[in-house]
Amino acid sequence: MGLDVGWAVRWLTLSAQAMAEHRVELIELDRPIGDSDHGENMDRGFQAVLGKLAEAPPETPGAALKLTAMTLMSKVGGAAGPLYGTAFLRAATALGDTSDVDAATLAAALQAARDGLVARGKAEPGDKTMVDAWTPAIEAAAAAAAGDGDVRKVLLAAAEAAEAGAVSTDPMLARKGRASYLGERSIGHRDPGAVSSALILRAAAEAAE
Amino acid sequence: MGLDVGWAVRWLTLSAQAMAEHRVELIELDRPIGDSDHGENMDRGFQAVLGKLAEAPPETPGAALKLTAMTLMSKVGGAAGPLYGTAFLRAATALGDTSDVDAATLAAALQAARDGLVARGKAEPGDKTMVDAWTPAIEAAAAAAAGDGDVRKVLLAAAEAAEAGAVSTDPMLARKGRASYLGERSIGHRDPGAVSSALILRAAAEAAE
Amino acid sequence: MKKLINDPKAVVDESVEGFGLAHADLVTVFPDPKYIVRKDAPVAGKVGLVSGGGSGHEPLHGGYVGKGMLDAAVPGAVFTSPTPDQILPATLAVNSGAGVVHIVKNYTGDVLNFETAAELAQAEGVDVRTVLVNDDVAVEDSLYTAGRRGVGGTVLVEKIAGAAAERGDNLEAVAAIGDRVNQNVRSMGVALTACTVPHAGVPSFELEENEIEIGIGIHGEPGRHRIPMENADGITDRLLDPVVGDLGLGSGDNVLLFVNGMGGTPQSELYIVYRRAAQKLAEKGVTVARSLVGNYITSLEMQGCSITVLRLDDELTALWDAPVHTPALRWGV
Amino acid sequence: MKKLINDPKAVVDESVEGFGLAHADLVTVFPDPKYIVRKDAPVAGKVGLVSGGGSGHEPLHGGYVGKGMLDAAVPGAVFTSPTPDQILPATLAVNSGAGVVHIVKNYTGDVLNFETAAELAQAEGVDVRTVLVNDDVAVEDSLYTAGRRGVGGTVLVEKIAGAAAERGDNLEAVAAIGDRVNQNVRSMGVALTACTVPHAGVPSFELEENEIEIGIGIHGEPGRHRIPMENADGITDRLLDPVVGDLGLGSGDNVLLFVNGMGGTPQSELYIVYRRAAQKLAEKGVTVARSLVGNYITSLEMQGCSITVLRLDDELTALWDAPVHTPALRWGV
Ligand SMILES: Nc1ncnc2c1ncn2[C@@H]1O[C@H](COP(=O)(O)OP(=O)(O)O)[C@@H](O)[C@H]1O
Ligand SMILES: Nc1ncnc2c1ncn2[C@@H]1O[C@H](COP(=O)(O)OP(=O)(O)O)[C@@H](O)[C@H]1O
Ligand SMILES: [Mg+2]
Ligand SMILES: [Mg+2]
Ligand SMILES: [Mg+2]
Ligand SMILES: [Mg+2]
Repeated sequence: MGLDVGWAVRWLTLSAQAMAEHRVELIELDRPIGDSDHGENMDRGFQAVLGKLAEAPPETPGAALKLTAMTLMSKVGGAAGPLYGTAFLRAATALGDTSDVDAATLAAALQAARDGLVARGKAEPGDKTMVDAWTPAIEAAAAAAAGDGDVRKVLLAAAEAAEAGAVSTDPMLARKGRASYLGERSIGHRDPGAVSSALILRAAAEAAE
Repeated sequence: MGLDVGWAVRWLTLSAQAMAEHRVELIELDRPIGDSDHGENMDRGFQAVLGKLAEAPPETPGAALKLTAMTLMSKVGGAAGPLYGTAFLRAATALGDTSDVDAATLAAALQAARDGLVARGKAEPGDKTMVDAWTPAIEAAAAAAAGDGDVRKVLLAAAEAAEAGAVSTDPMLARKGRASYLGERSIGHRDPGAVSSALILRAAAEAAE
Repeated sequence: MKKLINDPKAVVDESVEGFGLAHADLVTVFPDPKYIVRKDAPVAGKVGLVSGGGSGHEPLHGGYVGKGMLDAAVPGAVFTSPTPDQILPATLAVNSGAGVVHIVKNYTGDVLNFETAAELAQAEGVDVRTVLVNDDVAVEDSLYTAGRRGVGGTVLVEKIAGAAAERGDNLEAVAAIGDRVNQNVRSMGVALTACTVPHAGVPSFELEENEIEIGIGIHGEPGRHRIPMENADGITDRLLDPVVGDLGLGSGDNVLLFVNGMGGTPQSELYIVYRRAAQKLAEKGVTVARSLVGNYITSLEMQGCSITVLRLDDELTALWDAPVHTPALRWGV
Repeated sequence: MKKLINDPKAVVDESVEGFGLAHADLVTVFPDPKYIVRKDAPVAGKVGLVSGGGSGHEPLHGGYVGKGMLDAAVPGAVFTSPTPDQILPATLAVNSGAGVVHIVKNYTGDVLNFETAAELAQAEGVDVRTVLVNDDVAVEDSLYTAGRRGVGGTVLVEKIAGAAAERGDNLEAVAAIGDRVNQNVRSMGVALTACTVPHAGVPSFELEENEIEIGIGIHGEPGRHRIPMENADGITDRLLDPVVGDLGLGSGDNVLLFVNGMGGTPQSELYIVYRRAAQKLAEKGVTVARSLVGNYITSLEMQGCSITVLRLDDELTALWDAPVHTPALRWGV
């Protein structure tokens, strides 16, 4: 009924695929308001995650996310590395050693991930960062989890909200990260970290199909 | 009947005008087979000559050419500076302190200039240098001087031959100066020094009109 | 994009390897995780100095590893801060027991990665202090941004804190000197062209033939204002005035004037900028007591420059003059 | 053309003025006729060393004026050799009575202008010897050309002859050491982009996005072959092989390996080239005993590099290691 370690591995594998496929797009998004490396960083990080998953297959969803956290932390670099690292680590902690994740636990883990991001990067909603994808995502996830308890619906709701959240960064004026140096000139561009976040959450939903 | 110091000053003034007018053309000629400075060098040098002429007006044609030689030597730099410097110095020596230059003396002075060039730069006809303008020029001048002794005809013959000589450098393979580094690739370009030489000899003819 | 590289993914690996071969007398290069350590580290009793950041700013930071400056440098991918799994072993390798100072340029990525590494090092019993460099006056509203960036001042912090460590200052003192340099140094930069990150393959921003970008950082990120091209004196004034204003410099002050090339600008042009800056400072009664002109903190092949001014006192001057022996900065030895 | 300049005609004047301001402790700049002299010249009893050439190659030659290297440098207009009226007073200013060595790169203009200046100096009673530098293996048929050009080897001739003069060698000996370096040094260069002479305003040649020019000189002149872009290792091989072949290097030889940037290439790329060159030399059993990597003889903002190899013996090595204190090269002091 819930999500098992197979789902977690599929999620991470699909995330890696998404980063490879969208590598150039994420680089292009990072070009006008950043330093043209986000796609490269994320692709490098998730390729390393694939390697680690193959080397030592994890036994639980939590273990898979912890391994992902450590790998992203050590391979991504930049702002995104520690931020995603913290997010996955907090989610892993929230999952504990359960091998069957139900909707409520799932929503709590997503919430923990978002809270980790915020704790680490000190960004608020509206600052034009990945937080603007994660915040609506966890709200939608919590609402879905309160419904019929279908984990797939929770993940779908999170993915859709994250995608809308990424789009919502277009008109924002950046106040955190590299884009903030541009002031007004950051307006009209989509935040690359918000887009990679939406891709990761979409992969989570697809992995549960 | 002959040429006086007024002619010499007009010659140098018209040469300076020609270098200023053809500055960009000479730079452009020096670009594909040299280092894009010939027009700049010649213009700088002849502007300095104008200054010197105004400062201390020369009394004889020979003095005017000697002043020109010293100024070009100290202001032009590159290969052209010492070469033109030597040419004008030898011509000045050939003129001595005469204040009325007849056709034979004129042809001898041009010959001395060419010989100075060759002594200094060791180029032979066909090496794609200014020597390829001066050599036909002095031959034509000698032939004209042997005629009715009209200095204007001597200068006109020299100018026309120098212009044809400059054109004749087009198909040559350079063996001296910077263009020689290009080997076969120097073929098909006109030598900038041959062109500036033709401009100077044309100015000499115009000054006598 | 035409670059002297083999594979965009191998740029940092191969470049750092070549660096290690060329300077084997001064440094040891560890390839994976990648960091560069002073040959004789850890130096007994000496506070260790570690800095690092994205690659593409060479000679920063690897070029400053050696006697009198850094004990270790940690290069990330191009324009991407390094990761804790590099910073931690570098920190451990240079700790002689006297503790380690991290010199961190104020970018979100650098701050977060060094923060994590410092926590991990502390957990292993190493005392770590962090000196944050944020000297870029181009970032105005630091309350509403990630804060001022660390740019040209970083070189001066590394040199002077390095000299303090070399003379035997303790951990607190070295960090305090680093902070003091940071408080007294300001910078501002201009780009005439953008640069191309190897893995991106296209320039980081577009500039028209007659446009320049004022207030750029060092990561190929666009700056704050885009203005029509001006002459060197005009550009120099635009960079120097906010720096002087922010430092509150006036008659009687002694400074170090540092004109830095972004990587693709000829040295002759840097001296034209230096000339104007030195003249303007002299007009204000400010004495340029020390100077540095050249490519010391770059953005790949970007054309442009930055001006950095450090207010000097006797101690900072003496520490600046102290011997240094690194691949990119050397004197007195 | 976007450059940090005020007026194309004032580039050299203002740049050299800024240089003089930045390095007033080491050099004195004479503005008109223009030349740069070591602060303490003439040094009693020491042979004077003078070099010069067109501007645009900075730090060559002005950056090498100082203890242990040049006594004077004579900058011409951009890419235009200087004139005798500059070279002569520079020569007189550094003559202590022990005579003066002219270090001249083999270009028609440099040769002719230094020749004239040497004659004039001799006429004033100064003993002058000329060391001609012609290390560029890209020029093949030297019988049918102006001969091999002086390129990267010039820096090494200036350093090593400078050290010989500083230790007190007499005029013949200093010139002989200079000649010996020249005989044992070879170079070859590549351009990825052209450069723009300020007064010309357009690039000196055109290269397509996927073309490079092999065998360039240092005056923005086109090279010998134009080939499609290759990777760094391939380009390195094309430069190194003729150099090694021409020197006849083999197992047991000791060399100095010098990878030089043309002005617009990031240092990181130079180290990628260095890596390959060092590996290839090691494979041949050649020991790289000394190295130099950076922008030391440039063509304005040109992107590209040159590789120079000097066969070392014990004396040349010791002279290379001898203290030097100039704006652009400094060690041991
Ligand atoms: N303080 C922060 N809090 C949350 N997210 C941030 C913060 N700073 C930056 N980010 C995110 O990081 C992304 C940039 O990541 P990346 O390009 O990999 O790193 P860098 O900016 O160091 O080059 C931004 O698009 C933004 O979403
Ligand atoms: N050895 C030589 N003999 C005669 N003329 C020469 C010689 N070398 C070069 N030149 C002439 O000099 C011209 C180039 O002058 P210029 O561009 O001012 O000097 P540089 O080549 O030093 O840049 C050539 O076009 C050629 O006519
Ligand atoms: Mg980025
Ligand atoms: Mg020329
Ligand atoms: Mg980055
Ligand atoms: Mg020239």
